[in-house]
Amino acid sequence: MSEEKTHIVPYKTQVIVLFVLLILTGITVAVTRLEFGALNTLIAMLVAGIKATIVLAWYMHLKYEKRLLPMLVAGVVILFLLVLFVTFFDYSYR
Amino acid sequence: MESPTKPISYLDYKGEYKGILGWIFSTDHKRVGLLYLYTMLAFFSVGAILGLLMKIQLIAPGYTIMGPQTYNSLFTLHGIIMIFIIVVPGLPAVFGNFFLPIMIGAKDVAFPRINLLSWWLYAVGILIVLTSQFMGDGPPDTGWTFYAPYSFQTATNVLPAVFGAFVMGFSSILTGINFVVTIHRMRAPGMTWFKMPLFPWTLYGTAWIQILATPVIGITLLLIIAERTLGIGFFDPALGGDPILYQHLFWIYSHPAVYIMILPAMGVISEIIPVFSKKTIFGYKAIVLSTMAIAFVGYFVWGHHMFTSGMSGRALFAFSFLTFLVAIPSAIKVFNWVSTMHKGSLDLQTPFYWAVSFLFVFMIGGLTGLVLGSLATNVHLHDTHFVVAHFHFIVFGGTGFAFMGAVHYWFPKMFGRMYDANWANLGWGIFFIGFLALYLPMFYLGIMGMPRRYYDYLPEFHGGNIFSSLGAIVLIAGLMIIFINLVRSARHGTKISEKNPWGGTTLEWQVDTPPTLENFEEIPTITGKPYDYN
Amino acid sequence: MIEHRDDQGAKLGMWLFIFTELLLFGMLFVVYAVYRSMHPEAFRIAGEELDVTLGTINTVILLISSMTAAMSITAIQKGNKKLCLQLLGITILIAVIFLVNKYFEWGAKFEYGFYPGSPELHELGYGTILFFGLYFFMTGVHALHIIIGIGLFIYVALQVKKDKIHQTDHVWLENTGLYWHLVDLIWIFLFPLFYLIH
Amino acid sequence: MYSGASTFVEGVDNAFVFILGISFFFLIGITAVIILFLYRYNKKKHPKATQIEGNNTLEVIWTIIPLILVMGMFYYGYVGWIPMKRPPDQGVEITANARMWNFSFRYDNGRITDKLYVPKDTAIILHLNAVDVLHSLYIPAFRVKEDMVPGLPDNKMWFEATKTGTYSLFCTEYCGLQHSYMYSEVVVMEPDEFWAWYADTTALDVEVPEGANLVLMGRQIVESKGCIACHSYDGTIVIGPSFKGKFGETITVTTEGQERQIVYDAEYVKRSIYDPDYDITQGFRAGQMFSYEGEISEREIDLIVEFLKSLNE
Ligand code: HEA
Ligand code: HEA
Ligand code: HEC
Ligand code: CUA
Ligand SMILES: [Cu+2]
Repeated sequence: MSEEKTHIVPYKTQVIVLFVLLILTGITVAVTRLEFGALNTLIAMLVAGIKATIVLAWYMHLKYEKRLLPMLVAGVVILFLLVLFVTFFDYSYR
Repeated sequence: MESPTKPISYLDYKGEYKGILGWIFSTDHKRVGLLYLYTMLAFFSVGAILGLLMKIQLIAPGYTIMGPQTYNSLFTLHGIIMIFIIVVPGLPAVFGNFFLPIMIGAKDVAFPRINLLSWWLYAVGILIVLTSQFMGDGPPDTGWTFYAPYSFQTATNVLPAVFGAFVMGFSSILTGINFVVTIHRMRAPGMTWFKMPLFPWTLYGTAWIQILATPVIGITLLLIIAERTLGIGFFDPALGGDPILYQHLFWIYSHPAVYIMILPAMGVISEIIPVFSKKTIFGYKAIVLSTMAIAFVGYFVWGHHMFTSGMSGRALFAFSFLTFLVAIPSAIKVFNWVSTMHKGSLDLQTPFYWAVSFLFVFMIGGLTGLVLGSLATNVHLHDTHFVVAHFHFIVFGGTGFAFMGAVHYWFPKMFGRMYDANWANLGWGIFFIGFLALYLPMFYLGIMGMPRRYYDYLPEFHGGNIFSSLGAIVLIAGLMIIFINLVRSARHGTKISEKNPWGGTTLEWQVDTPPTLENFEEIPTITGKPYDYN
Repeated sequence: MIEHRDDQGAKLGMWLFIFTELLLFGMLFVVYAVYRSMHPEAFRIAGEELDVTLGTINTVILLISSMTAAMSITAIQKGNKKLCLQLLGITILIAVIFLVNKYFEWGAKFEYGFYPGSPELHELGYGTILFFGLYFFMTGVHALHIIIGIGLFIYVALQVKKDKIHQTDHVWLENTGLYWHLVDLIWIFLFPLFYLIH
Repeated sequence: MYSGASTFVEGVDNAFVFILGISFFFLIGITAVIILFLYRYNKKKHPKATQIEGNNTLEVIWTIIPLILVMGMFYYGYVGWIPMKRPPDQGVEITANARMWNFSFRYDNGRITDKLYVPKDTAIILHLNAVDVLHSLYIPAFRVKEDMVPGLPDNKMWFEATKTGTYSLFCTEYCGLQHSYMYSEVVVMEPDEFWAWYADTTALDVEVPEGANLVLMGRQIVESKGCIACHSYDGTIVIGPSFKGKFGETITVTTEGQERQIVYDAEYVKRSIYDPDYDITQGFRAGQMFSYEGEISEREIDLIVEFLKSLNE
């Protein structure tokens, strides 16, 4: 049943992805030195989110999969965020 | 691969191993299903006897047959067995394993070896839980909810119980993964999503909850273990922890888990009703959609177990609102089932008795769930016997009745023998009466204010408790008749080889009785809808 | 029993398993978020106790190992067994270095008396206790995953060597790779949440 | 129902009646329809089924109508509950303290009781405290219940009783061995009666009248404070060591990780009550007994000591 052709990711792409990831790591570390108040955490999480998306898309081949998997992954992330959100219905208003 | 001679049934098949080894090392989904069935029947008997002992204790105030420590560990073990060992794995592991591949036209599940591993993990988990009963410090006495901080202050053996539940969680996850992949990848050619029978559909919804909710209990139990062994302080108020956060985590799993219990039961009912009405199911799509809606919304109502826990008012508001929303899909299903019977040609056989009585007790259980979901009334009823009655009605009444229905419905196919219908019906009748007598008084006790997990109670609650305890004894009689009849019939019942004794339309009724090792000689191609009686 | 091969199915199964892992760690992040929202100051001060340099080094090498793991799949797909084995070797090596770093990091914390249940921690108040409790628990569970990952990679490398995993049959390698990237993903979030609080 | 014992009863019971009414309607209606079908469409009477695939209008109808009803239920529940969350500014403030396995109530003037005494028609604000594990304070007649969570700041509940009398008060959160005996009562009095009771500060600390039976007084304290939940008089071990025949003996305890011998004297008893985890008696665990500092006065401890001595015979 393995009729589906798997996509081969070239080495070059993988090196480029690593570079992007390293640069993003540099950015988060650098940003901590600056003062943005509450924004700092937001930026850190945003950068981490971008990094995670990159890993998911290239290293984990989501970019090359059929639509089902990316949708499932998105669904799980949304589910998690909703749980977090609902939990804070309690903690934000105690 | 096909042998020229007539293929042999899965029961007679001789593999690498003989005797019992041929079962506990078999990766055949049908044998794994039966392994689960036998394990469960054994532990259901244990759990049920514990329930009976509790009821005898409660027949009069004060010391009757046991002291408070025994009582507390009894309801803990009763809860753990019934929830983690019986109803959560219950229908998916037994009938899902046995019939899911057949119903979608596959030869096995996607990962047969992982399937066997699931059973092994399950068995090991049970053993670990059982060790907690016999080790030095005495059986755990926390209730099946393991609420912090009591669960790490008590001196009893909480660790093995928690760890056993953790291991069983893994088993549940693996079953879930197996089923999702099986349904995605192995449906017979032509079986599009909306041509799939309803039992596989509910298993699909259930499997997703198993995958997405069970890790939550996994990590929660790990945190309890870390808390007890290392004293980290996650939930210990003396170290700054928040006990309410534990309750959040626990119920983030355990509420979806109640839908793990009920969804497959609804699937079974959706199979039985059309077959015995000789009529196509009413509103197939509505039932499918409501299944998925329950699975999704059910994830966000966990807070209704915590209305008096000290949560913020706004959270209470949100959780109560969502709780009411999640009741709607259940209502839709009930209406569709009843409509299926309309203008049918009803064949009153044992499985149908169970299905109809399921409808009745499920309605009572569900509607009292609404009473509990409402803020004002929940404050009064929380942690009283009203809650105990609610969940016995819906867990035992709902899932349990569906389980009984499923056993009788699929019995001829699984064993190639027929049970004695008269005894089965008699058992059902006594069971049903005992059930109502046992649990209806608990609603009254709860409204009067009798708290749950009470070893002893005030004299004013005596009347209801006598009634309820006598009900338990009637129930036991019914259950014994049912069990004995089934066990006897599985070994000596009349042999049948007819493929389709009930006139069902789904694929399991097109294969041999009992099914052959590979289920299908040739994978069928599906053209029509399920439940097509034209 | 019935031999049947379905690579897509196996991969789907692995992804489902990854979902369970995501939610498992996800709940720890919920616990983290709740306690941090309760004790923001204590978390910030406690976060400064952690060694950013060590953390950064670990982040960088883990990212590199993710790349080598991904490359090993390309190598096997191209039929380059030797390169594949070398890349797997590097991945395992990096994973071990990661653990060694962790060991020193934890060791240093223990020396300062920062470990669960220590009297020093108790003096510093609730926020600090919770921060270090979470730090040890979360990085500990993560390290456990690294150890499992190492085991998986060793197994896979042996299979490659024996030609059990080859150009046309490499789901095992791919799934191990997926697992490894998951471990990386989690670290991507752990790193800013513990080392870079501001 | 509608007992009228507190101001909440009406709102809660309205929600009850509304939800139960609709539930009975559906339960009876649907059951009747099922029984009718079982009879009418029985195989014998109706041998050939008529196939019906479904009906979208019906599906919509039976989604919308229950939705509306359910929102009605939600509304009644919400309206009945909202006053519980809004304690008034003015009222009698009482601190309720829970521990394994008894309640104690402290009034503003320092009076401590094991039953809850409240005036009628006055808002009572209870500040909830738990020493060890979760407990929950439940007064069925008033329709109120709230968990008592250790360490949860600003945890409170309130009610206003509208009838004099004595009502049950339960602990409804499972808290271990004697959970079902964690029971007390609420005594609702006419306001003037209550204030007279309240002003009676002679009960603040124990008075030891001339010639009183010290042993008996000590025994009463031990019993009213709930010590017997864990300590027996007869040598059986419940949760803590028995009191029998200990006083004056030399016992082995663990203090800050060090084992040592110590004499069981008045000083030791006092320390065991105020700081129980300091000396851990051999064979027992720390963290079971919690300090009674502020709940048991030194004078009371003297009486307890007298009682313990008497157990040596
Ligand atoms: C199989 C398991 C199962 C299922 C399916 C349910 C279903 C529901 N449950 Fe239940 N519940 C439990 C198992 C289950 N429960 C358990 C085990 C506990 C106790 C745990 C513990 O503390 O130990 C519990 C506790 C529990 C509580 C907490 C009580 C407390 O401790 O204070 C609440 C509160 O909201 C609740 C609500 C509901 C609701 C609203 C539904 C709904 O999904 C019900 C929907 C069904 C119907 C509504 C009936 C059918 C419809 C009709 C007849 C048509 C007419 C309908 C309308 C007009 C709407 N449940
Ligand atoms: C599937 C779920 C399930 C089932 C089926 C049952 C079945 C029963 N339960 Fe259970 N119960 C729970 C799940 C379940 N329970 C849970 C989750 C709790 C909460 C625990 C907690 O608070 O932590 C609970 C709590 C609970 C309490 C509340 C304790 C308290 O709060 O004080 C009580 C009290 O009466 C009780 C009684 C019973 C009884 C009498 C039965 C009976 O109906 C059982 C019927 C069976 C028999 C009477 C025995 C007959 C069988 C045999 C003799 C075997 C013969 C075998 C062969 C021939 C093979 N249960
Ligand atoms: C929840 C259970 C519990 C309650 C309630 C309790 N105790 Fe204890 N007590 C213990 C335990 C357990 C120990 C032994 C561990 C230790 O030394 O701290 C103990 C130890 C003691 C000791 C030392 C006894 C010895 O033999 O060394 C004394 C004295 C004592 N308690 C008095 C009291 C008094 C007085 C009360 C009531 C006001 C009380 N306790 C209530 C559990 C309890
Ligand atoms: Cu205190 Cu139950
Ligand atoms: Cu629930």
